[in-house]
Amino acid sequence: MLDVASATLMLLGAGFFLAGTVGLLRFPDIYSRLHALTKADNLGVGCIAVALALQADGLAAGLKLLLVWPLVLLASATVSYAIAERARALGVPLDGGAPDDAP
Amino acid sequence: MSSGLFYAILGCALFALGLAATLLLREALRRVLAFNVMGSGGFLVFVGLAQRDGVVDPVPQAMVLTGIVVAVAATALALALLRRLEQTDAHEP
Amino acid sequence: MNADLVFDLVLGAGLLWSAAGALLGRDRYGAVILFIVFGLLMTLAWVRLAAPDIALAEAAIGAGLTGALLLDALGGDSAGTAQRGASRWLLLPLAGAIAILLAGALRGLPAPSGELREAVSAALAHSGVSHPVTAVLLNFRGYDTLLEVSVLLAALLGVLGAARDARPARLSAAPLLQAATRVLVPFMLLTAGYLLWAGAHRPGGAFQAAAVLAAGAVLLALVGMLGGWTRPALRTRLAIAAGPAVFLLVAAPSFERTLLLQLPPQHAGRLILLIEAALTLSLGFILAGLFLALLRGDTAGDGQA
Amino acid sequence: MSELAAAVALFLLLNLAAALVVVARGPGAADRMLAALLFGTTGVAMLMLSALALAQPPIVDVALVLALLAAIAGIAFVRRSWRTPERTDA
Repeated sequence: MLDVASATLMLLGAGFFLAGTVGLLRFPDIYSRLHALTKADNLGVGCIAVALALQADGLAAGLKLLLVWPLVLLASATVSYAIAERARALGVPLDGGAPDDAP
Repeated sequence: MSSGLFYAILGCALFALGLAATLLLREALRRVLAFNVMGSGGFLVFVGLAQRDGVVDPVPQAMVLTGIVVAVAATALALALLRRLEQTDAHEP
Repeated sequence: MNADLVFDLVLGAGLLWSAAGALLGRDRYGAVILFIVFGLLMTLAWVRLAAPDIALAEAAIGAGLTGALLLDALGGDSAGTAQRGASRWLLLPLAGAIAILLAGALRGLPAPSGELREAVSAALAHSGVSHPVTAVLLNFRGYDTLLEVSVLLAALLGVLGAARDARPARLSAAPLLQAATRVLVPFMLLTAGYLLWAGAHRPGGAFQAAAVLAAGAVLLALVGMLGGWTRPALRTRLAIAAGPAVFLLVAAPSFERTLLLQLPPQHAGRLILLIEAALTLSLGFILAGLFLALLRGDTAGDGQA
Repeated sequence: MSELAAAVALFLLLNLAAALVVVARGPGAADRMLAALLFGTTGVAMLMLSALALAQPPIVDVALVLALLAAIAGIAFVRRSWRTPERTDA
């Protein structure tokens, strides 16, 4: 039962990572690519962390695995904000090509 | 082929790439990168060869562990000298 | 063809490609970012080689220090300038030739004797720790580690000397990034303490802990919560000196014994923890200083985000 | 279960190989940095999987450290080196 659950979650996580990469390769501009990566990949990491925590022997090992997820979430949320903000400040155009007005 | 031997051969390739780049590239920053690639290749050869029979060997692992820390220190020093160079070039008429 | 072999092959190809791209790529952004990727792939390679200690150091230094150092250096001058010169096309054949020679030299080697391995496992019981890599670093070859710390010290002095007349820099505050930093840095301190403690019986130890500490300092500096160094304060210098000093104090009694830095088995465990704690402090300050001494002031266009 | 973990880790590695193209080609510096971030998150997942696949629990610590420091390179990129609004076409 537990094995089935973690197997499903692992495969689900792999799917999310695939989606993230496809987004990185296909999406038109930096802002949408940011969305693709930061959302899909963090779901992927989450699924895999939970899947492995189910397999972990001992509470401490499981909790350590579960701690990884929020850290990754925080990191990529922060960095994606910083990159988007900076891209806008530098006037990197949206897909339409119209340069965003830099503040 | 044991994975130790595989990574030793890979290390040879990386070392060779880094060495050739250190010799031939003009950009100073690239040379710093090349030097680091060379170092990583050497580390892989060191650990990979010692473990080519598939048994973990702590001695080269300890040496490489300290080597990595020395490598980043050398990189920082190289970057500091690089900036010094840019400053002096800028000040010269 | 099993999954492990495929994994190693793909990882090897990725390492070669990222290295070649970092060295031969046109603009420097790509070069530095590919080099950061190269570091991440190296971490995986060390995991494949069953060397988690090295993987820890590679991850902490690659993600926390090297990337920041190189990206900061990029900001200094005209990043993105294309690299010219026909030498780039001479390079790959030359590298290939050297690689073939080296790899050919590997074929003649006899099987590894494993003497050192056996010596380590034989003496491990008297080393005071149960993790062989830590035993080698802090006990069997302690003098290497001591001298290595002095090398780092020399490098820091060199960096401080080269960056001497740079004005003290403190980056403009970035409120949201600071909020995230306030969450991350305590976890970094916690992780550093955990790695230091873990070193005695599992992968971890002073070097990895110090690298994580230094990464915390780098993060604080990047979001404008910590200023760069021009001349380190006395307290800082004392902290930097702590590691080598404690190491030498512990070593002093061993001079009358036959082996330099041979720890008495009955106290070895406690002495190693003492040395490692002091080393973590020193190495943390040294590694952080390597970045903080090079930190430039804001130039036009910084400060957003 | 460890076989599956190994297989998923391999899949993620192949996934990264595709992203490596983006790092190498661009189009812009920010896209390269994005791909580098992808390497960070995927690397964390691969390390956690390897810990199970290779039966080496300490590898989880490597994943933890990587997750902890994942933000630094991106922040350094944004605050220290990304100055020029490079073309996102090309």
